Amino acid sequence: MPHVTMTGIAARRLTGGLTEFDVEADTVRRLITELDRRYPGLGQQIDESMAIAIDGEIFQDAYLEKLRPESEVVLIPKIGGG
Amino acid sequence: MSKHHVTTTINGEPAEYLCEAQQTMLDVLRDELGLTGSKEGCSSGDCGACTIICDGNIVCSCLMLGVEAEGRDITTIEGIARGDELHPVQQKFLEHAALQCGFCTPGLIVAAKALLDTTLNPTEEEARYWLAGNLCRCTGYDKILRAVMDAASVMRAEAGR
Amino acid sequence: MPRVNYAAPSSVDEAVKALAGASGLAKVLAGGTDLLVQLRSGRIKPDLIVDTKRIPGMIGIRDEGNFFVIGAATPGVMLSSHAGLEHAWPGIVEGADLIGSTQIQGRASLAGNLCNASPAADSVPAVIAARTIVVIAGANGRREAPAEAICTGPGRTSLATGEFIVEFKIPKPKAHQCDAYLRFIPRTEMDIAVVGCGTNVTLDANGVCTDARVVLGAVAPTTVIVEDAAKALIGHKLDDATLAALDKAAQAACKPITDKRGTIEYRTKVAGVLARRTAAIAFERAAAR
Amino acid sequence: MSYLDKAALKVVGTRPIRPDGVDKVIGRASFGADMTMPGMLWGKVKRSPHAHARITKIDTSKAEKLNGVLAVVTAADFPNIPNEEAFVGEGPMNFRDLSRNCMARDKALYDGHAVAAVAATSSAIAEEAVDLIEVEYEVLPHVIDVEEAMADGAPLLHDDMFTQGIEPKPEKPSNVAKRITFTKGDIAKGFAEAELVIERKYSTQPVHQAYIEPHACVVSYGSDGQCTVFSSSQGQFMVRAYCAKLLGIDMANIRAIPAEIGGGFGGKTLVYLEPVALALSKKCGRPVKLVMSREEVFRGTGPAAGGVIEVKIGAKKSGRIVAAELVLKYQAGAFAGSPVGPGCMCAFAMYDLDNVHITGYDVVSNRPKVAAYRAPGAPNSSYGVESCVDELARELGIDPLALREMNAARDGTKTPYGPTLVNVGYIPTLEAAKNHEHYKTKLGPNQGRGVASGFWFNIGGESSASVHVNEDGTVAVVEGNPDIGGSRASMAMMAAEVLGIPYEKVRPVVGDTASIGFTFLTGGSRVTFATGMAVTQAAEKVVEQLKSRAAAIWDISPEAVEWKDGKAFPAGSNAGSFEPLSLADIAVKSGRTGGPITAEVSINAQGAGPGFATHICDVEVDRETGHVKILRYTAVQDVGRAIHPSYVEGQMQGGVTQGIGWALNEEYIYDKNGRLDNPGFLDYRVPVASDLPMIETVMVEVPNPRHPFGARGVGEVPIVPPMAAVANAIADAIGTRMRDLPMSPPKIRAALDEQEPPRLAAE
Repeated sequence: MPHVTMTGIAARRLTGGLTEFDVEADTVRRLITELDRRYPGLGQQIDESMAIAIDGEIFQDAYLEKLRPESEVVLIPKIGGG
Repeated sequence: MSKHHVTTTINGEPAEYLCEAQQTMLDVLRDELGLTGSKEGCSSGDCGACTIICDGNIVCSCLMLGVEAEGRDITTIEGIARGDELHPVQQKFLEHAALQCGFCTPGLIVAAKALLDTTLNPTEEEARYWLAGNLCRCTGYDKILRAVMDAASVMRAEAGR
Repeated sequence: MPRVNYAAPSSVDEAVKALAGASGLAKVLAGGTDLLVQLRSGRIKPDLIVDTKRIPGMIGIRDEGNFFVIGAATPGVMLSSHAGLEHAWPGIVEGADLIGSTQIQGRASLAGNLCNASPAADSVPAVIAARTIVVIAGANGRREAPAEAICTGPGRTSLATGEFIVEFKIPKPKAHQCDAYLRFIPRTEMDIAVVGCGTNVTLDANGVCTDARVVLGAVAPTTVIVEDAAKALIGHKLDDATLAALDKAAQAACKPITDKRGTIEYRTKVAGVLARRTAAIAFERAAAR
Repeated sequence: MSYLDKAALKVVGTRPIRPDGVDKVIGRASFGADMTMPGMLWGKVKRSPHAHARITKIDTSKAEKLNGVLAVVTAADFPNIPNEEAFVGEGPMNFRDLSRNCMARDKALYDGHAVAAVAATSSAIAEEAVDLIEVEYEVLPHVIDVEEAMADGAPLLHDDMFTQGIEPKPEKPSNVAKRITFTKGDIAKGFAEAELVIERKYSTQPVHQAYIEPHACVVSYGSDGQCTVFSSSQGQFMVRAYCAKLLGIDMANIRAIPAEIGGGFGGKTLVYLEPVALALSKKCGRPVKLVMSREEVFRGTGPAAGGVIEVKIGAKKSGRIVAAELVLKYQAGAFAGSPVGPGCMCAFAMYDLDNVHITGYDVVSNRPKVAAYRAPGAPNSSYGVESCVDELARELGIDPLALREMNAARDGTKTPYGPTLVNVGYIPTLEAAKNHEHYKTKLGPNQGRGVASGFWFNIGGESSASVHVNEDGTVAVVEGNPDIGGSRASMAMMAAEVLGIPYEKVRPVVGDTASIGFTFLTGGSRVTFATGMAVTQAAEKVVEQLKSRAAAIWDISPEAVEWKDGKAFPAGSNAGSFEPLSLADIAVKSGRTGGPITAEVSINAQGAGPGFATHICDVEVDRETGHVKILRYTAVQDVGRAIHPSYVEGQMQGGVTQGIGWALNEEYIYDKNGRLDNPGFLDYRVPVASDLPMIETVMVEVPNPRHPFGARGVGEVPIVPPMAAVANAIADAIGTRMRDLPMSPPKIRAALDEQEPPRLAAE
């Protein structure tokens, strides 16, 4: 089951301070859906302001991306640039 | 107050225009004559993007009045190439990738061309000081200097032939 | 924006008449590198601009026996390409050459630099150090004044309404006399001097200073002729003790302000540094002739 | 497909002349201010002279009566936008804040804040009209400095701003918009194990992006509601989105046409003028041109954030870092949104650390709203961290490159912000720097050498590209990113490589918002990566079509056709015996084989590989004046794969030079009333040609497997190391550490005077 870590603190108020979760999901979309089910509002927070690092590679707005059972998933602030 | 009638030479061609006394040469080139190759980056003589050649000397066209051009000989970026043949400075800017955004480029090319009109043997340091009035924020000047020095060597070879 | 009128007279008399007849503010346009910036920013709103560049003699350098006579609107580029002037007064040429970029050099003039009346003007210290005479035209005819008499404060001059500078008379150097100008700026180009220093020295055959003028820029409301600095040099060779005395005299003459270009403390220290460095260059040059 | 075998490449990796080059060297390229429209008016913005003031009344009647004035607008002419955040430009943008930044509503929050605008038949009349607009202000106390803004009792910019990230929610409003933290391991345990702890405070100043082209646009708002916006920006789709949102216009009614852009560096990733020009144009029914003066650019746009960086590093005597702590306080300007997040995330990203704690504060003050600037956030925190690491190396007597190598992030390193790194090339940059001849040369008196490293994520994102085969066998590529530094060339090169045709046969065009699919803006070092991926895929789709067209001509199965060197071949003898067909042969018959050959690809590119850089800088210090001369500079960077090496080098050289400016002289100088005292290139001192040596570059290529050619973003990381590299070199030269930017001559002289009495000074 993918292990999810949330860094930064923007969304912690929605999770009651929890930052690590095990989530049964094989795509990013399903991961977000499940997190939002557990912590209502977190899905929107992820959509609007977070990127998802899967096994070290950063994905932004990537519902279709596949997750493996042993994937390391990290929710980080979205990144822009100059 | 009536406008001033000015008769002058721009890029080797006779030019006539009407302008108000407070209009700068840059205003006249861009807004009255449609020569928008000279750029306005600061309007205070600090960036060099509006550089033109007036009677053989480079000047900031933002610091010259349009009326002052009466009877002068003006060259702008639009007059640097010889017909469809690029000036060596222009060609070397392309070959050395000496431009990124290209906004400072017209002023730099006019200034560099004037340098090589003065000497075909500038040292890198001389070229750097000559071009110090032309700000470029993209390139760090490295490739610009390489282009100018390379153009000088091409022109030396041409002159020696 | 109220409209401006423009005149390009072809003689000094015409220019005087135009300036005298102006209703409101009339400004003289030589190189225009300060005037146009002020015009553009709205800091000045002249009613008339009088372009003096079409008056014969206003542009050019003449060798007249004991003097170099430089037309008031002569652009910097002509000064630095005049071999005789550069040989005689390298410091004056260095100062003029430091006014702005190559583009500015194509326009900026000694008269403009002097009459803009900035204490930081680069050409002024060496011009004053050489005891230059300025020729002024006005409704009452011509008069002469020492260069140091022109600027009376930031942006203010002693020129009467309708007067303008026609030419600069720079005395030729005596034996073993030479000058130097240095300024300090944060970059290597394109800045206004944080401090400027023009030093003009005359030596005897043994390298002992017999006459000197040390002029500082940007350390007071006007350029400063530092009498004590000259005293520190006269009668001495340029040894460490003389340099230390010079440094001290230069610092003591400073009454700078703190602004975006430098602090009081920093300007004062650098004035001492530049006094020493220009003296070293001027001594070396003077000794070599 | 993948093209990672460098030896097989014919076009990628060469240095052809950019397709838009000639237009740009002869003065024909059309930048923001170069366009005109029939019947066009000239606009001008009136700006607040106060750093902080309530706007009690605006009387526009005198301006409206002036002959030649056709429209005057104030905030009353714009919709009052609710508090709503979205990711349109570079970083989250609050539309209410953006609207109020374009035109002040109720309060002016900084010197230069727009309060009204006019459109008139000439620029002179517009200027006169601006002076006739009467604005009554109630001047309020202001605050400029970041730590003063955080202090109790500081003047508050926004009554409704409560610090986010603190639980429970604070009861009192504050200038601190947000507090964020990142934690890894156990910081207390880490410091307990440390044999040496260095704790330092550093500061940086906000700096302007200082693109040479001032912001400019020409717009028209038709009576049918259809708008055209021609402007210089880093993204036409960004311009369209913001104008639509701020003015309540359907996107379909806005056609945003990208002008050539005269530099941006992040500073043109948001709008200032376009919505104002549209509001003016709507009011009078005429096209309107708005162009900023340089003074307006300095007072009203940018800058990059500056801030305070508090670093604490604990290490073993061996040099192994065992704990690192960081507090960042970043300037956001008048509205929330400094890049403190990426500042936190990049700070220790070069290191493999077990125990890290990072806290960041986003702080508003009475300065212009910050805009992105090359690797936004990273240069500030990296200046602090890389200076502190240098202090550590000196204290321990370890070579600074060796210390970095000992602690370097590598594949498998879990970063302080969470993810585990893959396919990164940091250590190769350290090795290349160590082995570079520059690192071995001897230094003279008053000279010093410094090194520093930097990290930037790089991004991908949404991009579209289309490839059209013309009837004569030439090819058009349409992309959606303004070309800010030669990207047309890279796009054409990648298309030519895939198609197997000469580079000169491919002509790239930057499309407007109606002629190419959505493309995220030119920023985040994303264009060659993401849009290059779209171009490559579109070209591959064209190749598939070319194969099937050849198959149709030969009347064989498409699977029996191979594409090689720009030609179709039968795939082996079983496919039949045919003379190869060139792209031109197929193109001329395309009408008979199914119509025009064209492909458009829209993607959301993922997996932009991060960039690492290591820089070496030599300086010489004039001990009497404090002047620093850059003697030599070498930038080493992992670029993935250089598509057009000259433009990659150019990005590195430009970023280094901007960093040198930030290090030595660039700063905003405010007077006691909070007015900007140096809004021009005379006293805002960017580096000039004579300030610099050549900037040497070393491109390390660790290909990014996510990109068909292995490219990584290259534009941003070059600005990250220079400030520390210069500071470390100065420390090496004079033995004194400069911890506050800029390291200008007065500060260096003062530091030297504290060291020892100056030689020869008056006694």
